[in-house]
Amino acid sequence: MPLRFELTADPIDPAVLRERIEDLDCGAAVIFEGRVRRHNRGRSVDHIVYEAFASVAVPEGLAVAEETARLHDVTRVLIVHRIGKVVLGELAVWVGVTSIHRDLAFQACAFAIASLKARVPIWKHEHYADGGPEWLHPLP
Amino acid sequence: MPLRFELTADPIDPAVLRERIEDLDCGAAVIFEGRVRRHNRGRSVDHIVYEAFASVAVPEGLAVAEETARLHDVTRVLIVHRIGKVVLGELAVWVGVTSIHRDLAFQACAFAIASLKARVPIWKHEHYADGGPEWLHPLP
Amino acid sequence: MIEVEVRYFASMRNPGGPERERVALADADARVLYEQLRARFGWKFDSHAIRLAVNGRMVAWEHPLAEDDEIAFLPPFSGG
Amino acid sequence: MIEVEVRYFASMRNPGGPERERVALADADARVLYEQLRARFGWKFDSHAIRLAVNGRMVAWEHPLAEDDEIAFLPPFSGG
Repeated sequence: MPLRFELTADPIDPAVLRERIEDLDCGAAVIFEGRVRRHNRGRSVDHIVYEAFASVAVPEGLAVAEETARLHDVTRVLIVHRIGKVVLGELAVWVGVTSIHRDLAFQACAFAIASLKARVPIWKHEHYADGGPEWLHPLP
Repeated sequence: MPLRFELTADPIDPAVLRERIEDLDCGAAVIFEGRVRRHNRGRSVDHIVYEAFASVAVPEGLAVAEETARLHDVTRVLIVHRIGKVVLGELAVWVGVTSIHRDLAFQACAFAIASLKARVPIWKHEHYADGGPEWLHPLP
Repeated sequence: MIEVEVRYFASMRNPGGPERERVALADADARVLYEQLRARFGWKFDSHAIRLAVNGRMVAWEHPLAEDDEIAFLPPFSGG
Repeated sequence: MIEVEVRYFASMRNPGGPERERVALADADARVLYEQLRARFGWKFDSHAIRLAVNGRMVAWEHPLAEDDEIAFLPPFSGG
């Protein structure tokens, strides 16, 4: 079953990724795009640098894709996370799933991104228009 | 607020549509793609012809977009539905929303497509590899 | 006696039949008109499953009909 | 006495400091190692907030350490 997790230092191209989750047997695809936004926690964001512990993040990310498929009856799961410098408006993460059932596709996609945030070792180094950068370490 | 509903006789281009819901203030976008699939209710589908009662469907579809934004705190809602002949693998409908909050974006997108199905006068004329076409009229 | 224009959609349009036609009715009541056409075309849907549109707006069945109104009886939707 | 390699990530890597270094420890216990490094670097996180990875796999804190293991203490994630 096509279940994938990838880290990329290049800009994420959603047009290419959505083709990779095409499945003629499935009527429903749900896609989540996480984008770098202009403000976070009241501060003006210039860019973000994402750091990953790749040797752990890649198998953990794949485990997220596999668990998503097993729990939610979807046929394709593709998760791509950007690393390195990501500027305003660019995609930090792209998650796409396909299913025969619309509701399952929504549930699966929401599960995949929540699970990625919880268990894949990636960190956000937020750089601001004013003042020095900060690492974000939200407590669970 | 950019809330839109459109009917189109041309193929839906998701790469163009996702750019129309970009919002630098929003970190989350959720997209639903409804695709023509190979089988439905045990039969082999060749293509679908969608018919809309346009003079009612357009204002109803816009009302869906507006209600989605009002109920779910999203900043962009774009819904595009294909009419006419749509072949296997092509998109029948595309729904995209953006929000500051990931969970709200998922809820809003799921609400929008469910609401569209319930209240926008569009009908599916399914054409099969074997035998004559059928209009689908699922009872609520 | 008034005359209205009726539009036909999806399975409620006879294959090869007109998309719209003018219909005369004695009683300006949408339910009466629906049952009259249902008998004529053999529509399978009870009126409870049908949405009524008058002049491009969905309205309640109680909506009174007037001369030259555009009437549409909408069977269950299957968009999306 | 064993020697392990410790990798540092995100806020737990001193700005300008090394990404990895070899550390000698008397007790092959990840919690002891964590507290030793925490005292040295002033890490703010209690070990409860930290995930332990040994040789590229996330493991429980009870996982025994061995010579040349690659150890990483992972602060709360913020991907996505």
